[in-house]
Amino acid sequence: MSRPITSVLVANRGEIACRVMRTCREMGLRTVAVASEADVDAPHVRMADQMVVLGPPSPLESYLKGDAVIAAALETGADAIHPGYGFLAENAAFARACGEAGLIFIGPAPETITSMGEKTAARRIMQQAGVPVVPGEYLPAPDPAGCVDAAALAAAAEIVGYPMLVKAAYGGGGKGMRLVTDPTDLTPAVEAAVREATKAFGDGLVYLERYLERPRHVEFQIFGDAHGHAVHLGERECSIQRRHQKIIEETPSPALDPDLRARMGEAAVAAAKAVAYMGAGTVEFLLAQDGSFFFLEMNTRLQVEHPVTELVTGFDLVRAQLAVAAGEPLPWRQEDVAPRGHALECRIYAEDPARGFLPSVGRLLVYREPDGPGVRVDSGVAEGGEVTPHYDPMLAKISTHGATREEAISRMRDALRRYPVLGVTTNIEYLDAVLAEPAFAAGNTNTGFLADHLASWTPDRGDRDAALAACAVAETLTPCGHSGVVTQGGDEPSLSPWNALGRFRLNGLG
Amino acid sequence: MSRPITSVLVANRGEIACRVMRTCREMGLRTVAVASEADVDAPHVRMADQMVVLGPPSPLESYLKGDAVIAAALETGADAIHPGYGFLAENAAFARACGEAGLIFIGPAPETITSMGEKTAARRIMQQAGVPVVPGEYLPAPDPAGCVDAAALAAAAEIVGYPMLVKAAYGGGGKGMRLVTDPTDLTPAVEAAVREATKAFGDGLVYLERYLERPRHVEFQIFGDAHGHAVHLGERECSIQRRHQKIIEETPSPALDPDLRARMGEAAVAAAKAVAYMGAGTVEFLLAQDGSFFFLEMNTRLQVEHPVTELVTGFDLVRAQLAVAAGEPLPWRQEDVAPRGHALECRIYAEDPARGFLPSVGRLLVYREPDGPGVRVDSGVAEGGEVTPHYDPMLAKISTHGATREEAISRMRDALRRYPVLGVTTNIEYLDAVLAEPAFAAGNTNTGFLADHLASWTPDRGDRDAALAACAVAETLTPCGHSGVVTQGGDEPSLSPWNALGRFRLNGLG
Amino acid sequence: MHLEFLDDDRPRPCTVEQTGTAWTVTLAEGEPWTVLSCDDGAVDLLVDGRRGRAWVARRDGERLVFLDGHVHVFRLAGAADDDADEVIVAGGPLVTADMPGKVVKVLVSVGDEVAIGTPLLILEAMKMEAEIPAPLAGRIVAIMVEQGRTVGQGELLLEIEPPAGEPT
Amino acid sequence: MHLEFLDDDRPRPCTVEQTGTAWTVTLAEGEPWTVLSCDDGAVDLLVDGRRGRAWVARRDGERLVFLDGHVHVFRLAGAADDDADEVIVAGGPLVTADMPGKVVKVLVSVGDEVAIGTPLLILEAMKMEAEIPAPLAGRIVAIMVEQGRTVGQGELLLEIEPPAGEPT
Repeated sequence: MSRPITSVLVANRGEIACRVMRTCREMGLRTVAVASEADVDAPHVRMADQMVVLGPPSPLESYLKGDAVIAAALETGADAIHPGYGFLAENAAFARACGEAGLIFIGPAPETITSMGEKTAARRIMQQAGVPVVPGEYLPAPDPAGCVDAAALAAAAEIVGYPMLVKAAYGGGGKGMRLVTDPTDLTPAVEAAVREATKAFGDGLVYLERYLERPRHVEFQIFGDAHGHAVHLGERECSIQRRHQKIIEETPSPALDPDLRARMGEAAVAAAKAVAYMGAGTVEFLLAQDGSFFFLEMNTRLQVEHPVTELVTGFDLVRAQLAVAAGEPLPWRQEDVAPRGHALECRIYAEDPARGFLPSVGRLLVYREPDGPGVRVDSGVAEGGEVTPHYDPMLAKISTHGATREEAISRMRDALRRYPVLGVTTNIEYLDAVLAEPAFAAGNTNTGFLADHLASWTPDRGDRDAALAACAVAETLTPCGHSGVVTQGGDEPSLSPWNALGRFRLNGLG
Repeated sequence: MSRPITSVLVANRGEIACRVMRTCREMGLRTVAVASEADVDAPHVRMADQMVVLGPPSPLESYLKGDAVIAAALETGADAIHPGYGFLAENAAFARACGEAGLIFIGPAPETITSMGEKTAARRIMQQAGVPVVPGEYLPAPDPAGCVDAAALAAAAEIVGYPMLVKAAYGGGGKGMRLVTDPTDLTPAVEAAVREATKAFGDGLVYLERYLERPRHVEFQIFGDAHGHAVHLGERECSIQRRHQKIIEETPSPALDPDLRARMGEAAVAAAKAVAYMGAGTVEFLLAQDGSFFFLEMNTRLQVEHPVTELVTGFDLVRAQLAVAAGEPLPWRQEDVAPRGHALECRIYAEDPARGFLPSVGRLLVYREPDGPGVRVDSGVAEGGEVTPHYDPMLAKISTHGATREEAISRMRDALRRYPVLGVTTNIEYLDAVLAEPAFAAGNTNTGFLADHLASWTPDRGDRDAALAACAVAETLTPCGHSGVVTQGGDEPSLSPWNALGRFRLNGLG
Repeated sequence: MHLEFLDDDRPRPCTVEQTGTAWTVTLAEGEPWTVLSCDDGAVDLLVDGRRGRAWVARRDGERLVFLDGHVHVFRLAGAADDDADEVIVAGGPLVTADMPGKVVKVLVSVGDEVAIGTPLLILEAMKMEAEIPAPLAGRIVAIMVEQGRTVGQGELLLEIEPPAGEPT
Repeated sequence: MHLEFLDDDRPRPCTVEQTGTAWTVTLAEGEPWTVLSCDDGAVDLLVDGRRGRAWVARRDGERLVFLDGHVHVFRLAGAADDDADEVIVAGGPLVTADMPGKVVKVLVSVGDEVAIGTPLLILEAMKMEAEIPAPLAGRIVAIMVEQGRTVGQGELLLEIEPPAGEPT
């Protein structure tokens, strides 16, 4: 059943393509990059042994062209395709086509992708497997007077629990929606909702759904193999989101105690087993303030935020993905998983948090990554590179690891201040502002955090006079229009590509 | 008893000074560097908030001048002095002088440094504390005929055990030394040794010492505080040594099972408690092939190879040193120490392994550090910097961490191949050759490893034609004598310090 | 050496003097600054007695500085900007597209009064939707785009008329 | 473009041809090499169908290359070396100090026959002792230093006479 992999095509770009290729290189595997015409000189291409151009910059004409990717793999003799995340990663048809072409798709079975991709199907499977889902019940159709059978309503309300939302079945945009926190308000709320729904959508059918106020987003990393084993590698809390986009993730979650972690972990493993999950996946939960948790969705791929799990478990998830895809058994049993310390990830976006997170494009005039013990940067850009509007504006992810949460945070704040990016606007200062919030330090994070604490954030003016002083000295060294070059020593011209920093000679011996 | 530290003078240079300052910076502490006149522009100076020049390049006139260092600390308002390793780190008089000047010396009490610095005193203290030391017994003085009392000899031999060395008490250079593996050879060997010793040194006194053949060098990281607590943070195996200089270290040791680790760890903690040890220290043992272990010495400072312990424990040892020095209790109890995965460190030396490890000096024409998940580089040099003969030729330490030993090794080998250093000769290729040895992969390491396996090592010629091809293309871009500059894009001049990579403008909004 | 920068529109004269291997920068007000070194894009200087590292870049007449997590933009007074005629002053009454994208929804109508920050329209670019907030308070006097329209970088989207007497 | 390097003393002619954004390098023997890119000290090229990254530096007439963990040294044929008169050819009969240091011990005497690699003396430099091995086989004809002597970089230490008829 085992089928060795010697060559991997990475069907992605940016940091995740670089990340996957690093592990391939350590394992001695040959790597093939694919690229759009905008990316022929991108870092992920320069890391690969071989490169195939897929087409024009638009993802639809390049990274999303599954047939071109498969043709590239066949042409270059790759055994396996790693899809990264996004693009083709959760495309069941592509996964199936890989198998039909004799290629190993590094991910779960196409059926798993399909079933987990449909929210209703996923919810049903999870319910059957005993994994809690957000309680929701359809009410019977209202009578012509707009009244709902009282006994049925009471029974449904009992199942769903308070607080709850009354929602129009065919609605949207908040029309026909009512929040009910007190049982006495239920019947009038349902009747009002039925009226509004009937008027707005021509159908008065409504349903009840448990309302979670400012829940936490807590997900579990799962891993399965072709031999029926499945484990979880602990949780990640991803509550810090702007417009449903995670920007800071951490593990462990400040909200979980060992008992809750064990229960959620068991549910995650049950979810994995329910679909005979193979490879790396993530089970996302909403965690309510009362400690109840509910299945949200399952991501059938490696997650952006996997580095925090790698930092605390010490495992290389890409290495394990490759092993499992080659038919090997999982390298760990559940008891081998012993997360240690605290890890934090910040996503560096080319965007302007002061202007509605509007993406920013341009040339990276300065781009230097911080380093040091406990600091990891996963990036897919380089100084001098162009940030274009074609792709996701995430430039890099920076992760820090420390013995305690406090240590990981102080390490991250120090690293963000040593992360100069000039040429595009980034969210670096904003990320630091989030970390500086007392509520963040206290671990009081939920999906409403940014709205509650940073809605009115504007960039700090910082020490503007100091910046001006630095600027002035730089100006005197390279006055406008003069292309003089000042190099490290300050006294010699730089001779790239030769790096001849001066005349210097060692005596030969003998 | 607690006394907060807000400002730290680091009485060292190179990678360890940079390492200490990183943690200080994360903790928000002000840092003061000291430098010789050769180092005023060195990386450790550029990392510090303030700098004091101590004197000429010679260490005796700069980094070893304790009074100048203390004066610098007082002048700059530092509360504490971190000595790093080497230089003043194990100088009891300096530690005492710091205390007398009202400064916190980040290290153990001066008395501890003194007693552990004298091998005989250290051995006696350890024996009293029940820590095994290499068995050794003096014999009674021989009679005028050169004979030693047979009963006394038998009793001493019983204590020491075979194989043993017969050594002249006042000898040296191997004169009067005999290796005895069989009891029947003992009496003739002692008599021969007495004769030789009498002739060479004028005194026939000899002693017996257990002979350890190709032992492993296994050390334990210990940590103590001012409140009487002491823990160990697991072991490091440092058997790969050239001329008693460690070049590769790892943890865990392939030779230790949980039982042996527990027994050695207990002995290390007993050693720490015997001297009321405060701060970070290391207890070095020799581990014989039969599993018996013996106290070798105690290093009363942070060790060069501390990163591997940090990688597997997830602790920041410098942070803990600062906490303990400020009077706080140890941040961990023994049960909090749960090392995980495998870590390896290679020391990058400016030296030529093919020519007797002769140190190499020169300008670092190319110096780029590898990075990536599980890779950590601690360095104190930068491209363009000069490696001078004044100081230790260690340029950097590279450490890798993996779930298994095999993973850490493959990660290290990949990283070494991505670690270009040109301008001085380094041991990078040699280190890779050590890691490539099947005996290393099998964990069969001992202090004779390099002599056994790499005595006849010469640099591989590698792919010389490929290197020449690369060289030729570079030459066409910058013909000899022409100082044209080719930059990242290959088409625009680099305008340092401005990093203006080209004309590019974002539209202003509104 | 004497230089003049613009901080927004405020003139900021600077005097730079080299003193040995360091520099002293005197601004119009405050203590002089000590700059310790300057190479490869990095400028080290003393800030409150501690060493800070600034990174600098140049983009036409603009000077960009990263210092301690903050980004600062200055202009060199009198510097030629090759695209100067296209530059639209920030805070002005014309709202342009920062980047190519598609108009997902126009949220205001001509005649609406908007406050600073009022969402004007939703633009989809780089796989994400972004709300374009009003850069100044005023009345919408013109909308140049409609839902579904693809716009190029720099394309005019809207015009806002500031209240009378208010500087733009 | 045609270039000639010296690999030890062997002439290595190369032809470099730019083909689009890449280069083709033809050596005297073997298949031509494809070089993919070249910037900031890094040269990417195909080695056995895989991408390799070489790093290059120039030191007078020497060309240094780091490739896959190995360091290669070539010389550009005919390149001027400003210190050429001081250069002592490796493997020659004069043993000089690579670096300043102190002579800890002289291990040979005049008249001794030595093999390649025979330790000649122990030099202490940079806090470490280093044995200086014989760079060629032969007879010691002169020793210029004694124990305890501090020597400067490039200072003559010993002279070895190779066996008659043997090239130096």
